[in-house]
Amino acid sequence: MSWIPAPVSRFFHRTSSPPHFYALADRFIPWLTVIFLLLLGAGLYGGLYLAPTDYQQGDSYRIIYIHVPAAWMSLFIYVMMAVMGGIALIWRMKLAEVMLISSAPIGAGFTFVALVTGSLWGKPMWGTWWVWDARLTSELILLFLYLGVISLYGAIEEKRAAARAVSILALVGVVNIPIIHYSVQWWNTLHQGPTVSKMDKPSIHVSMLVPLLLMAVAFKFYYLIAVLQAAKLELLKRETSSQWVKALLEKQA
Amino acid sequence: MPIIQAFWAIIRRDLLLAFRRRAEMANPLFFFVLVVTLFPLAVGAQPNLLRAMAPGVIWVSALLAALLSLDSLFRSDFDDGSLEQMLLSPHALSVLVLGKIIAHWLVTGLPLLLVAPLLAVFLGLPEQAMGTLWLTLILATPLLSLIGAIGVALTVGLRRGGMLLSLLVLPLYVPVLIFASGAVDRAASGLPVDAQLNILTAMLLSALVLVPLPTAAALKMSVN
Amino acid sequence: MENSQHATLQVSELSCFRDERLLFSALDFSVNAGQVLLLEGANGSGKTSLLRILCGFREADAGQIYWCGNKISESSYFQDMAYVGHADGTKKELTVLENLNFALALGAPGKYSIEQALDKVMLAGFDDNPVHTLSAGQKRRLSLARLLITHNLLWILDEPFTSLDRQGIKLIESLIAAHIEQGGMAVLTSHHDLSMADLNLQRIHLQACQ
Amino acid sequence: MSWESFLYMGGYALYVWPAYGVTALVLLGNLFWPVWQRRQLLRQLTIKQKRSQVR
Repeated sequence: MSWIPAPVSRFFHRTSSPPHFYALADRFIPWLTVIFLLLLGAGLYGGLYLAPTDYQQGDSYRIIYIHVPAAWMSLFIYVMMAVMGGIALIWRMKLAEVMLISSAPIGAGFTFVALVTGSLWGKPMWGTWWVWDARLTSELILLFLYLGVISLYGAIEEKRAAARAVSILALVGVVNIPIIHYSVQWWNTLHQGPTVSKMDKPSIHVSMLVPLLLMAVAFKFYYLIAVLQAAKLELLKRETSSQWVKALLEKQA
Repeated sequence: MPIIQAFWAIIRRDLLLAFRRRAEMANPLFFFVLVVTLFPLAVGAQPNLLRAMAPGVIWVSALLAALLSLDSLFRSDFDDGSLEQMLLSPHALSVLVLGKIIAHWLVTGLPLLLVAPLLAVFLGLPEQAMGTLWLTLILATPLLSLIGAIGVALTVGLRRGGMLLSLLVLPLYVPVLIFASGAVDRAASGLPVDAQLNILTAMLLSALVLVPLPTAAALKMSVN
Repeated sequence: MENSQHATLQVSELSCFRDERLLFSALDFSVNAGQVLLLEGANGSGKTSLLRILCGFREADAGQIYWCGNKISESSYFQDMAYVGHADGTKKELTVLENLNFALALGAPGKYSIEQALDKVMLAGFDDNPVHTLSAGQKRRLSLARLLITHNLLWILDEPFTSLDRQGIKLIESLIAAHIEQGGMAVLTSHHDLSMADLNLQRIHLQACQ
Repeated sequence: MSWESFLYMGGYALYVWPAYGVTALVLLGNLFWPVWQRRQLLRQLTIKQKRSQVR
């Protein structure tokens, strides 16, 4: 850790102590919630009301404001999990383990949302609920990767060992994601032929793009709030018998 | 060098063990043939349909056969304490693990090459695709053993890890399945397959380098 | 090897939890060349966990282990130690000789040849017998033969006397005594008390704390 | 634009609103499930602590 400047390393050391983190999370969550709600409100207003109707797809394209940000988030969270996994393996940081496993259900949730909204968007566009489109297929495989992480963590009883296992799996998964993505894309062009994926690049107008970006940032803040909540629970579960939890209970009683 | 001696000793011991347990060794092979036989029975025996499906059917069956055989990779070593001894060896665990994976492939992956022509005949795969089928099997079955090793190492400590293993490993097998069956498919219609074979080779080489490390880490976690 | 006189295993401030239960905390001890450490305690008191931490299988929740003054991960510890646990690490389908040859390939050669070692554990002539034909006591002796043929200073033995008759116990005790005499050291758990009066014996009694 | 035409979504209401509904459900679930679980856990721990103090 010597190549990290001392103040930075001290900061990480302090924030990564469970009671400190717990208190810090409590202090940040209200602010994050306010920012999230503002961004969400602006994004929804812009996307559902202000943005003009698409001349090709009609109003069905408005699903883009959740489908695309959810798909972005599903990838982003998996990468975050791998980063946490790397930190957990190298520096044995408990907090990174906690953040990693707290992120998994949220990422799986976004992946699920991306799949369902993709299907709901696809029905009026393609006429069927499911098409083996490149993005939907990779998203489905990503969902399996998330489920693998969640079940592996659940299956190993010793939670410290489970956290190590999940860190390794997340790193292996993140190396594979680009390979899976490109293989699926190649497969898609081979078998699908001329089906144009309408979800990929709609020629997008600024009034349509701004709400999309607003929603994407709003989802990032949602992730922060949700992961902090889940991490608080996970920390409590792991440290039930420690001093700071006892102090916390006494303060509440 | 002692580490190379240890590496060969592992391969030799595992091959010897497989030979002593040869009754078990044939099981994945029978499974492979059996699954392929099920497809004509399920979808009907129209030659055109079977010929179109042949690459996919053979490769899905190979995937399932590999999955079935994975458990034997570390199971007996875990149960009888040999794995603990390997962890305590002064040699790098990842090298020993690579030896185990290679031995496992020689025992479970290589025999698939022998029955592949039989299955190709069953499904009416054109003769011009036969060479490609062999090549993809040579390149991709070691990949299945390598990628699978990570999954087994993560789940070997669990009493009922079988279903979990398939959930962990099958998504990672997707690129192998796509490129291998894609290559056979193209070969059957007389198209060039260099790109697919090159990608499979690249994947195999990088897996040989990248897989032993996480596998060793996962085994350490499992022994705990 | 040359510093076997000064070899020490030192444990400081070691703590271990299992399922939220504290097994032991702030455990301190050291073992020097020529010493035996006997871990005592009821079932579930953490003897096996301590041994597994000493083997590096488990991580301690706090504390450090030093080998000759260095952290074990930065020393020659894993070249100098050997472990025999509940599962003995031999393959049933292989013969005695094949098993020992493999053990030798994993480590460095030690004081005795395979032949001498088999002689010492009273398995001479069993070279070509598959291990599954051996009795439980013979298997245990075979796993101890592995300690004799590979290089090591520290023996870590988990219940080495189970499934042995009185003669077998005597044999193992004499093997341990010989190893200690030659400057080795041993850490072991056992329900059976060691009956060697002249041994430099240390005892630690583990009690599961609440 | 009236509320009705907004809700009508140019005829795609059946696809747009369920998509937003599912998203809301999943996101809210992921947010409040840990909060609820934590309350349960804290309650259990308080009871446990009281019991040990009585003893």
